[in-house]
Amino acid sequence: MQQTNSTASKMSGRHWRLMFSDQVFKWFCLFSAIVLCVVLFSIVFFMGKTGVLTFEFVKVTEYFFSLNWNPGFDETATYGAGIFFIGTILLTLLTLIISVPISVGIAVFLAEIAPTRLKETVRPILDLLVGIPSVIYGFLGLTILVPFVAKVFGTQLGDGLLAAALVLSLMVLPTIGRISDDSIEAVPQKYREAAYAMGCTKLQTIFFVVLPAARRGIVSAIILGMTRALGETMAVVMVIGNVPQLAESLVQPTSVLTSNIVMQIMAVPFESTWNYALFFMGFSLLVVALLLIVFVRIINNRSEVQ
Amino acid sequence: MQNLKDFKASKLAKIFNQFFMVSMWVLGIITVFFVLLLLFLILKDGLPYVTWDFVIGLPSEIDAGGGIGPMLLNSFYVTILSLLVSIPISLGAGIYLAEYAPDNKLTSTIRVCVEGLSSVPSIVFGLIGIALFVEYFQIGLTIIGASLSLAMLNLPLLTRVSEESIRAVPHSYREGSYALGATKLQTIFKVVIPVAMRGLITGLSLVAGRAFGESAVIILAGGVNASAEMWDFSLFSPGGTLAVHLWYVQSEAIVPDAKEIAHKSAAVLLFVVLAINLLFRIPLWWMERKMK
Amino acid sequence: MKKITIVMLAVAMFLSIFAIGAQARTVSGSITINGSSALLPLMLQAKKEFTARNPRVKMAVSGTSSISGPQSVRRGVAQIGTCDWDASTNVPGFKKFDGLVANKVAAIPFATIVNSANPVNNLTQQQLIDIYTGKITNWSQVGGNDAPIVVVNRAFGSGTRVNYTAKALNGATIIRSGANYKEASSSGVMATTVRTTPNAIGYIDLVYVTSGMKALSFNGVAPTVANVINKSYPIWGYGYMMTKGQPTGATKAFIDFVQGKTFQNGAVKKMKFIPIGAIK
Amino acid sequence: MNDYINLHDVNLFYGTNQALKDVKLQAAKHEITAFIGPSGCGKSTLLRCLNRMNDLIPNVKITGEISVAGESLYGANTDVESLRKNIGMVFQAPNPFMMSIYDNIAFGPRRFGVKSKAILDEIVEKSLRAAVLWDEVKDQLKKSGLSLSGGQQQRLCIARALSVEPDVLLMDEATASLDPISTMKIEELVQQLKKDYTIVMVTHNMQQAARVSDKTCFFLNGEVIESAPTKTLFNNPEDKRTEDYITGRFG
Repeated sequence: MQQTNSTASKMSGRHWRLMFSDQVFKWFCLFSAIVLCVVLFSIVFFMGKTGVLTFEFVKVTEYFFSLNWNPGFDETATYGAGIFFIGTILLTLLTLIISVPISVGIAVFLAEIAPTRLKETVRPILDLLVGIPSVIYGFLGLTILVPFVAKVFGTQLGDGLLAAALVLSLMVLPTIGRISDDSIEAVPQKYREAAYAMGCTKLQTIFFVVLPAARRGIVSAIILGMTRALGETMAVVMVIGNVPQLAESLVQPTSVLTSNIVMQIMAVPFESTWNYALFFMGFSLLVVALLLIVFVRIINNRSEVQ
Repeated sequence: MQNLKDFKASKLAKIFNQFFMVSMWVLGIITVFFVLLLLFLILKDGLPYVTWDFVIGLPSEIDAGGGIGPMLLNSFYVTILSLLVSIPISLGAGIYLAEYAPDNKLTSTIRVCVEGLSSVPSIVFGLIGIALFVEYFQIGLTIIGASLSLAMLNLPLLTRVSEESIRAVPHSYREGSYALGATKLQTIFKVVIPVAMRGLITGLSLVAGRAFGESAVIILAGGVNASAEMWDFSLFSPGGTLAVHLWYVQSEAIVPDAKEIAHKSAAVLLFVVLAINLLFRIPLWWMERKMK
Repeated sequence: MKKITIVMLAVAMFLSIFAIGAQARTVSGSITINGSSALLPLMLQAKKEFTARNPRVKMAVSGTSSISGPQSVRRGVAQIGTCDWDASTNVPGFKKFDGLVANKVAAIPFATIVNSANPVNNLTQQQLIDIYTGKITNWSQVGGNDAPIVVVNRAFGSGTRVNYTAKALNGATIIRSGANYKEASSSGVMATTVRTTPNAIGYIDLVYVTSGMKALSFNGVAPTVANVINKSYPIWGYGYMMTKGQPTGATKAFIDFVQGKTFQNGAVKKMKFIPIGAIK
Repeated sequence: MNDYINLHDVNLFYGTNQALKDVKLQAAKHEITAFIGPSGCGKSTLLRCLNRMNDLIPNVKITGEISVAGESLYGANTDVESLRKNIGMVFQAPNPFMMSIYDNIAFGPRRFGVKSKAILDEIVEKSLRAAVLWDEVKDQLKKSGLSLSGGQQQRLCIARALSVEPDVLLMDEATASLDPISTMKIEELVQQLKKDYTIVMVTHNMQQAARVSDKTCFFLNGEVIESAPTKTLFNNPEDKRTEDYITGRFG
């Protein structure tokens, strides 16, 4: 009797301890998740707070729509950041145009076509590319790609949107490629079997069954690659030419948001309109990236509902 | 109505299919070739000349023959510290999202935050690092500042990987564990995480490789130079890593062998990232062999 | 006698230990240096030599850009801010920093550079100004091949740019756009661009002139250390260590060391900067 | 027409592992042939040989002769896609595509070049009717195929297989994942389909084979032990092993 009692109490002591650690762990997990949110909100808040000061001195319309970026510390300074916004949009689009077909192609190749051996060799190599510092991409771009582009186009300088987009494409290739690869691989075999059993060729199976089923993964891979392209600085600044002018061709030096920030942020005093204007560019990048993410979530939710 | 019975697969579809297969192979081979070429370009000018003295030697500002010891050490140190900070948080957040998160506003907010955080340009983390550690705490450009800023960069990717690999564990495993009377905590640690380990480690190696090669954050939050002596583990030493040193050597260094140092540093950097990828996989192979 | 000798010896030893201790105590503390990346190698070397002699001084050196030097000093983040120009005075584009004191480090010569395949060897100041302001756009106008000139500039805030604009271009306003104009983010990018672009013109610290490019004479004078010292080549500037008020304590000891003979005639010369005493 | 489907000395290897040994079989047109046997006996593998689905698995080697309606399946110029179109398949777990009910059915005809909306509508209705699903889904053709119940999904898959008008329908344990009522519905459906199609089904469930099929083949370790009209096989098995299996001594 005594013994069973003590076992019971031991049991319940153990029970409580387990329940307690269970709860503590759950709270720890929730806390961790909230830490992430706090980090993001602090970043957005800090960038926004600093950036918004720009508009004490600069008209909002001038900032966004004027193409005249001529900052300085006297009365004649103008802060038209339109060039950089246009540059970033063009660069991102161009990068996607080049990289999406190749990256998704590689993903299809890896997930659907390549023999197992080859897959297992190529995947780690692609993963490895993610770890190569952007400085190395930048210098390879500067020393090999830019002169090459100049030669091909017969221009004096090879710097510009094309060179930057090519470097960025290479940089986002592993990101888009591997995540798409994973999501294609995750499409259950039964869908492929169903398609083949209907008499579909491999091409038809991939295009009409596999890719649509992996659509969400591929779209988020592209968005992820896109945000990487949007935010990349160290490599872009070496090959874009860094001239605040609207690019009339793909091989004319121009500037984008990130390259302009990194070129100038170090050289301007913290408490100056110029600095605020640069911070607002960073803030804009952030907002655009966040909007993209929300946009993707909405698309995904909608397709889920359907 | 047409009689589908007599329909044959169209010649065109077959030709398209053939063409597609060939072009995919071509694309695959070109890409693999291109990537290998890239790796070769980076390694060929550096790796053959890398010596042990270079790897652990002190850098020099005047004479040729300086090493990268303190920077390389910093790279490891900063990477490991940043992972030590980010792993518990990311794993916690990943577990929360995969195991606990109810389907409500808070959860979707957290999800948007994780994805949003992963889209923050790395230079912004650097700016935040400066604002926080240099301006606010006034500790200057240090290892701790670099590590914590880098940890912020690691968080979203690591969280994503944790969540995905935990989610990928089939539900039947959990049910098996609950059926034996295990609590949720026990189930997570004894059943779910071991099964998810493969995904977790692959993700971790990706994040570690990326952290190892990150430069924009470190330049701003850790500075461009490392401690002047080897094996300096002080958290308040300058936090320049090998990736930053590479940038420094390529842009501003005066030493006559700057170019060689840059090539060798790039080779070492790539080699280490490769090694990280391999090293992380060894325990996996081992575990899988044991399971068989 | 013996006793006295021993006592005196002991006292002397004690005193000398005390003296050493006292001396060591005067140069202890911590110094944070931030600023110009062009002066960074020199500062790193100075730190190495100085801390070898004064192990009690903790030093942290970093380099980002010239303007961040005086800025961090003014905010109190750093004791010494290195800057490629005298930040206590107004220079084009930058207001002076009140309350900062400029301490010279060394003189830095700059060179106009072109691709080594370019036949042009000399440009006059007027020709340079015309090139950088966009009046001359073809090498044939200055005696070279019939090829467009590609103007490579450094980013705003670069110390090299401030000095070069002031000394070589007489403060002229450099063009801001065009298909054959680009800005380089660092000395390394400048060097690589000129090396890989046949018709480029740029400028760089004389130290960085290496293979693939050549330094042009200015008004017929070759950019050499000797010509800077004899004042016939004018494109050079002093590098400065900015301090908040007159330096004291460890900071003063460090600045004294950097300006002292050992360092000036040693590392400064070796690193191809020009000692401050050399130019009269 | 008793040898509409004819297999002669079929051997199949996964690498060095032999999964089918000298299989000889005939199946008659417009009959239901059932394959039974314990799991791993090779019955599904054999079924997948009939529409060359095993081609999709690397390292598979097949020898012997398989023909349907006198045409060899593994000939040098066999048009695999047309072959698979003519020999439809329904799988163990329902696998409708992640698209609408309509698109699921129209998928096959579209791949074979049917573009006209009117014809597609007709095919969708006809196939769904044939699979006895039309009345349940006719008002929600735009809804996702995945929104249906398991039994409905499986009938959708059958309708999808019928949409390209195959000659033969292969069913690989098509009711294994369904509840008894859905199973019953599918069994009824299969009986009806017999009129127009030749059906080969793999089943785990002996009663199902007994209820539905005209002919039953018993597999063990990659070999056909016995193959006979269903009644004969279940009432008077010739082989001791067949008897042991159908009386539940193993398997």
